[in-house]
Amino acid sequence: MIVRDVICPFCACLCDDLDVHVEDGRVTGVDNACDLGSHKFMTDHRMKGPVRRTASGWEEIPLEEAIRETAELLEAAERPLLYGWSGTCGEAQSAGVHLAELVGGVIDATTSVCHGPSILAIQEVGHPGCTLGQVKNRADVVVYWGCNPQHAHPRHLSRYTTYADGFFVRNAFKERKVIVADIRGTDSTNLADEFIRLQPGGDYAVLGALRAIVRGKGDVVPPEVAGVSREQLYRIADLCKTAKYGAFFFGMGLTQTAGKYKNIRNAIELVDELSRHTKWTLTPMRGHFNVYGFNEVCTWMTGYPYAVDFARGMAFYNPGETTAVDILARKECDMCLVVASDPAAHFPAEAVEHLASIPVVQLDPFPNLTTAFARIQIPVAVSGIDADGTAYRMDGVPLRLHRVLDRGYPDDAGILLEITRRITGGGSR
Amino acid sequence: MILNTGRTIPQGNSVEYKPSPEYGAETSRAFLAPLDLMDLGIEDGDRIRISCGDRSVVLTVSAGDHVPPGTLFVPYGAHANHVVPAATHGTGMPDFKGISVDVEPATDPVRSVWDLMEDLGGRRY
Amino acid sequence: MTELLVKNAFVIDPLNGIRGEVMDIAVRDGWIVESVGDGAEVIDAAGCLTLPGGIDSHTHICGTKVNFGRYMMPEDMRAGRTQRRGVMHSTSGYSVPTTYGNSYRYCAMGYTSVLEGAMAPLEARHTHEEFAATPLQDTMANTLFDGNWPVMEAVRDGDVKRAAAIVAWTLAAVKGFAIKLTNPGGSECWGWGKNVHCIREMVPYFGVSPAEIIQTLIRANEMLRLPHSVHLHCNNLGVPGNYTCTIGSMDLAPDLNPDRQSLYLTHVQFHAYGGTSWKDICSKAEPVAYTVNRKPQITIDMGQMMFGKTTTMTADGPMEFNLYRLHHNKWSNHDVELETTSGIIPVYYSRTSVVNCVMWAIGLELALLVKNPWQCLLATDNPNGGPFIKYPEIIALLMSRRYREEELKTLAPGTHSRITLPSLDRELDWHDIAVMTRAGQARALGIRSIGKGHLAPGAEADIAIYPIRVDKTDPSRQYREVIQAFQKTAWTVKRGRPVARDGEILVPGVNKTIWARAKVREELDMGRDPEFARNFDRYYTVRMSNYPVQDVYLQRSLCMESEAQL
Amino acid sequence: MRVILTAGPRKNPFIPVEAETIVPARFLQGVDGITVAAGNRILPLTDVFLVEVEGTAADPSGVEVVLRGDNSRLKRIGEYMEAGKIRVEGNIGMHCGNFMKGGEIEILGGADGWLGREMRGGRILCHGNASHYCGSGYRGEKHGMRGGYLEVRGNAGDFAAEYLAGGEVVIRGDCGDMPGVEMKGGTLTIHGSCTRPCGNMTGGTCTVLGSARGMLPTFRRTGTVVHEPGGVILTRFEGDVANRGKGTLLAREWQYTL
Repeated sequence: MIVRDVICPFCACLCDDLDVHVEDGRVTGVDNACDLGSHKFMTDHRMKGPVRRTASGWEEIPLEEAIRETAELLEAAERPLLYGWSGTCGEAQSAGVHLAELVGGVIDATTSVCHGPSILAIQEVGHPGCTLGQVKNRADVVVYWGCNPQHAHPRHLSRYTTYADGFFVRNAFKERKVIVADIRGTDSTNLADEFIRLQPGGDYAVLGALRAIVRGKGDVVPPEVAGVSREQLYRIADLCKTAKYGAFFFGMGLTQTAGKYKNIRNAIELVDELSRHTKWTLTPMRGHFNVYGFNEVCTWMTGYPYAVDFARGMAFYNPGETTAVDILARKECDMCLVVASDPAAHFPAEAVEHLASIPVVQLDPFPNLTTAFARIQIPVAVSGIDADGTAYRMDGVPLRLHRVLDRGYPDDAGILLEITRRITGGGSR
Repeated sequence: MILNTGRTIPQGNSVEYKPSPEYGAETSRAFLAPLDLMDLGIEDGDRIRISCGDRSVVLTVSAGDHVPPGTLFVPYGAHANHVVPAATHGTGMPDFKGISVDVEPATDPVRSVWDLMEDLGGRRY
Repeated sequence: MTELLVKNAFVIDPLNGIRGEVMDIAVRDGWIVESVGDGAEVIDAAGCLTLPGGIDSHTHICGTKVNFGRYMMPEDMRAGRTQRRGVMHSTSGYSVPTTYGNSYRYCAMGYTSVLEGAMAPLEARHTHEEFAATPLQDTMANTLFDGNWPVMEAVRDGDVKRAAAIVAWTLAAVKGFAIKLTNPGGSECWGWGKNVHCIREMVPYFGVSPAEIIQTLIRANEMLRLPHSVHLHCNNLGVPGNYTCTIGSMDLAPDLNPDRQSLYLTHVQFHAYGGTSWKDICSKAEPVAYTVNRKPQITIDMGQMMFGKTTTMTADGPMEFNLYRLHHNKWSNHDVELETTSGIIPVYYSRTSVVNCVMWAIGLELALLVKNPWQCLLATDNPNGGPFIKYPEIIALLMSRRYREEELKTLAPGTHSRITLPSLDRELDWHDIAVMTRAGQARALGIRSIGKGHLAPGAEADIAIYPIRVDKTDPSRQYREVIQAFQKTAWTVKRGRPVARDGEILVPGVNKTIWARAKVREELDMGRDPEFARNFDRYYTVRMSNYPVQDVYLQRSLCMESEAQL
Repeated sequence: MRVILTAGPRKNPFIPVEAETIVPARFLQGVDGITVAAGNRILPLTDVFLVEVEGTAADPSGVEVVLRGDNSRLKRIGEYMEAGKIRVEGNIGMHCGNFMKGGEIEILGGADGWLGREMRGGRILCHGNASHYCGSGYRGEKHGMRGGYLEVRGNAGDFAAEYLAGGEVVIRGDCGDMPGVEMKGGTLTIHGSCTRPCGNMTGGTCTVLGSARGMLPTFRRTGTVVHEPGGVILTRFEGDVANRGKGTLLAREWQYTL
């Protein structure tokens, strides 16, 4: 059987043109997907059923028991942390936010170690954005700043930019100029018409200099800014100002370097400044397929996109204080529920260490490095493969993930609702 | 030297199954400029120890023409995170890029991801 | 079977000609009936003002741009924070509250149905997800067609049937309720950072004018026999001198429908400006209202502006950019491929600003100058003119000349010569208010037939009981009491169930979404049209098969079907 | 009136305690009914502190609150404080003196993040180091600290005086990255060194008496001024020109490289 127009649950490009071959309850082939997407569909290392850590190893336990114990741990905790969420669908995220509210916990998503700084910047100056089709159909100048789409979003160029012909751009490869800014050469910088090679940590200064030049105040700019010559900066500014439509994409190169959100703020204000001359838009290159979905769900439910602390029964938000890495590194939380992510692999060791001293429950289809710290792991269906649900693309377009097969696993949302029912005393009684 | 981490295709391919040898191999690579390899007196395929504060980790070296001298690039994962400091400067985001680290040649073996997790108090599955 | 009896209610029910009578209202299983048995639950309304549940025919509470307003403004969330208690979730936010915040506050004010003013079809799923988290109101979504490429191509080709067919396919696909045109043609121009400045100006490449888009879609709308009319946000919003454009747009509307208007113009306050710049801006409510008075085919809503902090958010992207250049505060913009655009900026409307004072006066002038309250409905274009929690104050301003005079004294010097409000003596009565806040909306939206906006047997039992005695209150003098009463119902009844008591929410609630499907002949079904499908898959970035909103997103779904006459 | 609060041992000392109730005025009505939040639990003040009250006071200005023991996880003390004094004999947790309008807070040790956030008036003196965002604003707000005096005798972390709009911030030691970023008014004086000061500033004056590394390329050099006392010569900059800024940045030493 071939399932058509399947949506890829790997990165936030959410390519929705995959053809997935399914035979005997297994995926046997995927057409149109990139390497990353194909691997996800083909991976077959699921955990079989819920497990609990014992004194000497691991034991299998019934789902019922895993859920009950999780509910008890959450209820007993004085500062539970509910973390992850970007690898599951909106329905589960919604259940997660309600659960966090119910138990007076902190809920945070992988956003905080991904585009959290972008959100902080947007909260200062806003976000001139668009859906990706605007870029495909109109853009004649594209900037990739501090990101390497060839590796992190492999089909971004063919679906939306360099190789994507659009309504007003009939031969994209010829008509579209690409500017790439990075501290090192990558497979993406190789494609650039202009490669801005900057010194590590120089983004803020270079973006500021570009703003000044676009404003006609370039005379203050010194001959070289963070390794970039003033001549090149003028050339770039000119290219951007004379574009018919410019699109600015950026990634971890801005969010994870010193200054964090201030780098992005400068990028946004550069785009604002350019908008006085011609049309420009800006899009964060979101990583996980539904990390933006968490931000959307959490925002309409709590008013804030991530890092929400319900300890006082209402929502409080302050990244740097209510974010997962900070809470773990300060050893604040006394229980952690991890859903659809792998903090043990992706957090600094000092934060991971605290997971070893508190009860951790993980909902994830696969054994991963956080499994090493889990008291209980409940394997679940993979959103977009054997569970359906909503996901938001990096530009905010919501799509409904397909369920291409049924392998008998419960989905995240179902488990979370069951945990909630246990705590409120509904459900099984 | 300055440590930068980031995503790569092989890291992404194996990200859903991190216990795999492919994942461990990819995330324990360090890409350095050939010039820096000469300075350190090591070759492609040798090992280095990178340290930051009191944490360190051993990585396998790959020569990378694109890597600026004075920096090293390590695919995002457990190995790099073994030395990345947890401080977020009040932003929620640790410095995954632009971290000052000490680099020295090493002969110790590269540890598996499970070894690293057990170092931090976890248990292999 | 559940039964409820609301006793001793002082009922105003304009759609049924009831102008104030003490009576009992019987409810069975969510519907109003002639009578119920002795076992029915009883609410004693004790002679209090009892109205059909409030209906907001133009508000922004759900969807991409509303949520982006929340997302970009953690500072707005610092107000209006409430703890989780009972069945109520915690809430946050003042001008763009969380979905629960909106729902609880509307419910406390007796509102039971709301129409989201702007939904981009491509992002419709998002609006429906938020509807599902807005538990205590029935919801409808205006669907944006202002910059829709296939529609503009059909308009250019003079093919009104094809335009209608595209609308029909899209509404059914995204479970939208009505045609919304926001700055028609301007959104496509904004794709290049430009705008249209007159209804006759041509949209580049597509070669159509706003006037042609409006006219074609008015006809298409009536051919599809949709419940609501075309819902228009005119070009040139907020531009001094724009009233001529507004009147010009009104003049485009033929009278095609005996049951309701043929063109609904929203937030007309923002479109009734005279002058040539911010320096000499003045009210042109008079000529605009005069045009409405002689055109029964037009209905407008006020778009009242109220002083204080709020957030402007609209599908009018270029207008928001102009505001940004004025205020230099934060600015968000979101262009949606092939369809529309939107923008958001926070604002503060100040009594020290002559411009803001003129804006405040214009909304009230419109409501007082339009003779027939059925043609001018009460709304702030929430949150653009101010958050909807200000409605009680607007009601009081319309009912009390004395209150208006008090307020006029506080305005910036130089305001009075630019407005006519001080000379208007009219004071609206309770019946007028009932029309402007529910009955008129039900008629304008075309939802009377599904039991909205009235209280006769057969109506859905959405009832608002306000703690005020009409016989003992002189609104002209006791406007403070009027404000208080409309802020918090004694009881709000939704679908036959008491859902709020003195502002406290009693049940979790489940919303119902009302949408429209016009059935068209097979050869006009765009789902089978090869050219439509080819262009769709070529220019959109989602596959046509992944575009429609699945049924699962509507917890309760009410589809209003019509037989199109194409 | 002196109220001495001595933090007792806690089962889990890492769980933060929110104590916006600890303001001098509150103690005029006695200690009964005062609660704090430890994680998601509400506790009587007396469960967390040994409380001793000495003397009486007629109004808040006569109240001194003394905090002893480990208060490094105690947040929000002195929030909205208008009068009186708080003396912390050790370290204090985050958000000390939020929205403070008057009175005085003295911290003998160090302060965690957001010290004096959105301060309006009064005085804060921190003898040790202050962490990030000292004298700053809140996410999304256009104005940070608007008035009052905030002095740190030690070092301050990153983003000190972010969005400073009024009042005076003095850091006797060094600052981290980006002090005075988005600053629009008030004065910020850094006796030590810092990196990347005053990005995007639109107003106010920042003086760096040590060295400013990573000086931003968008400031216009407009001469020198002599700083008193001491007669130190400072380079004067205006900016940030990237943002139509009209702020003043004075630095003794500066360099574009980090």
